[in-house]
Amino acid sequence: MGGGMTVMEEKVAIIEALIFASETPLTAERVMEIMPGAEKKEIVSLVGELVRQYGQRGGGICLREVAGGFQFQTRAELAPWIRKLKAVRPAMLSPAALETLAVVAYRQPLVKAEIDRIRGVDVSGALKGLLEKKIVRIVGRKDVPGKPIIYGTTRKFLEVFNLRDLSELPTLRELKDLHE
Amino acid sequence: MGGGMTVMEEKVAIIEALIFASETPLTAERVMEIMPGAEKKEIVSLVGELVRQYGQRGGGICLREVAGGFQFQTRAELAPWIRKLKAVRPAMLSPAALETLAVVAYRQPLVKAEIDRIRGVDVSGALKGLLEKKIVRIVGRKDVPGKPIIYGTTRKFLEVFNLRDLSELPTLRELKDLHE
Amino acid sequence: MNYEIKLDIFEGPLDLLLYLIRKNEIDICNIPIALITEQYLAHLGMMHSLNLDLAGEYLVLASTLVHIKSKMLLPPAEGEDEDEEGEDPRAELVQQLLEYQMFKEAALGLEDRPLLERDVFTRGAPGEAESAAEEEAMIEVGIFELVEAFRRIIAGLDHPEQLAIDAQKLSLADRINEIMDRLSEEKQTTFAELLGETADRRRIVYTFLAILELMKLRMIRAFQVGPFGAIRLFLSVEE
Repeated sequence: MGGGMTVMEEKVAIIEALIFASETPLTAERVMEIMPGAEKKEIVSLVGELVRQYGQRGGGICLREVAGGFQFQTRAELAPWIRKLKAVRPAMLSPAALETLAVVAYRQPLVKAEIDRIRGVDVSGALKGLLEKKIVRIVGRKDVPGKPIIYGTTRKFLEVFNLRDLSELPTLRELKDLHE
Repeated sequence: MGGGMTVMEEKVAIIEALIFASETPLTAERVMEIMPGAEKKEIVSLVGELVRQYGQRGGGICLREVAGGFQFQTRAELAPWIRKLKAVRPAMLSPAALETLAVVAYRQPLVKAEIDRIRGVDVSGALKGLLEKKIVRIVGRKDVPGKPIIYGTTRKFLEVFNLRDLSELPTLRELKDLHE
Repeated sequence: MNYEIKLDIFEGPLDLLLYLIRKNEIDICNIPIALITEQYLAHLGMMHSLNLDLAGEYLVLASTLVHIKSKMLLPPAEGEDEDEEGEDPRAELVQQLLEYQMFKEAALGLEDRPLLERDVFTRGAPGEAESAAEEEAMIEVGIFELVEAFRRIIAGLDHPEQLAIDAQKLSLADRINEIMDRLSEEKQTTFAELLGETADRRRIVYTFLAILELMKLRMIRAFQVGPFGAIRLFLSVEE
């Protein structure tokens, strides 16, 4: 097979692609199922060669034996950079946050009790997250006993969803038209 | 940096790891946010070197420019093996969905009535499927009576169809016969 | 007859028409309209007899074809100038067909690309050395997901009709947000100030409705000094 930049043997390329695309660590047994004719001994030796290549190369990724199979991973020493990559993901919302946001967006201005009622759960957590992300804000307070807080969306909400104003939000009727 | 098995420069290793770990194609801008001090020109040239290395190596994975960023992918010729691994039939778009998508991709931004007109059928169902798959999105509303919704393609469209950007779409066959 | 198998794979009336043109090896710019109309209607009849759902668009095109055919049979009307005489009744349909054909080809072009999850695959496993998967599942959202989420919620409610959205309500929310912004900054304002320089009729109406809504919600209070005095607005509850 030879190291370095020499063109790789097709069998090795297939194994490399399989390991890369597999959602779980890829075992030699699984490779045998996919590539009939390949013997376990041969597969193990080819994978070993790949592991050695990636190790020597000292790049950002390495091939490791995990849970009885093989998996590509970023090199452990580079973890701080990867954590930085994963840290802030703008405009990402959990389904619970999305539903809460939908209620606020379409029913604003409204109090938390109303969002709880519509969603059928206590939305405290989701609401807090949306306030922290500055997608939802406190619009004001209601002059009734308890002075409940009224919520609404922010300018950032419009930016995140690329809207000029709230009236650009699609209506349910328009959605229904798409359902036919 | 040098080719082959020589040990890689740390900066290139970090970029390689970031591209590998990123859930979506990684842009040079994102790398700059993560690695302050790195200049865009430098990043682009280092990534270019990586692309060249993977290309020369002829392994199972390659580094490609997609949706304005970089992404590792399995080599297209190895698809039959990966499909065997995944044991699922690829979720293909129906011809109706593909035609609708083609109209949106080339004529965007546009309203549904225009897609209906070009395809000669009501595209509600196909359009909704594309919206659900996040290949098409609502861009805004047209400032005409009725304020119809305007549609366009998403970043995911570029990812799914392996396009660097919209300008990489093949040009439409000339409409020379059309206007005399 | 051998077209049965083709029936359910037409993407619409234009697609059927293109098929007939190709099958007869006809120049798209010079369609023998009588022949094509006859074959088109035969297909429709067959689809009907097979109880296939005939979308309305197929019938619309059928009537267009019949109309073009009758127009072509008529001798040029008396006194028509040359321009009109030169007008081919098929021109519009031909243009539509060419445009559709172009996008049909573009669709095939898209399908030929190396498609994600069909031809090329990305990393399958979580790629970090130490899995950072402790966060809750995150999704990226667009407006469609937002309205779809809202639809899901209200579909499960007892009285969904109370929750129907209309564009009016949303325009109102815009104005309410603006008014509350202003009040939290300036503590008080007037109706005239809220309208600003623009005297857009819609803006006046929505501003007025927003004030009424805010008063109903007991979020603001309005005072007027004298019958034609300025309407002053205050927050009901100081923050």
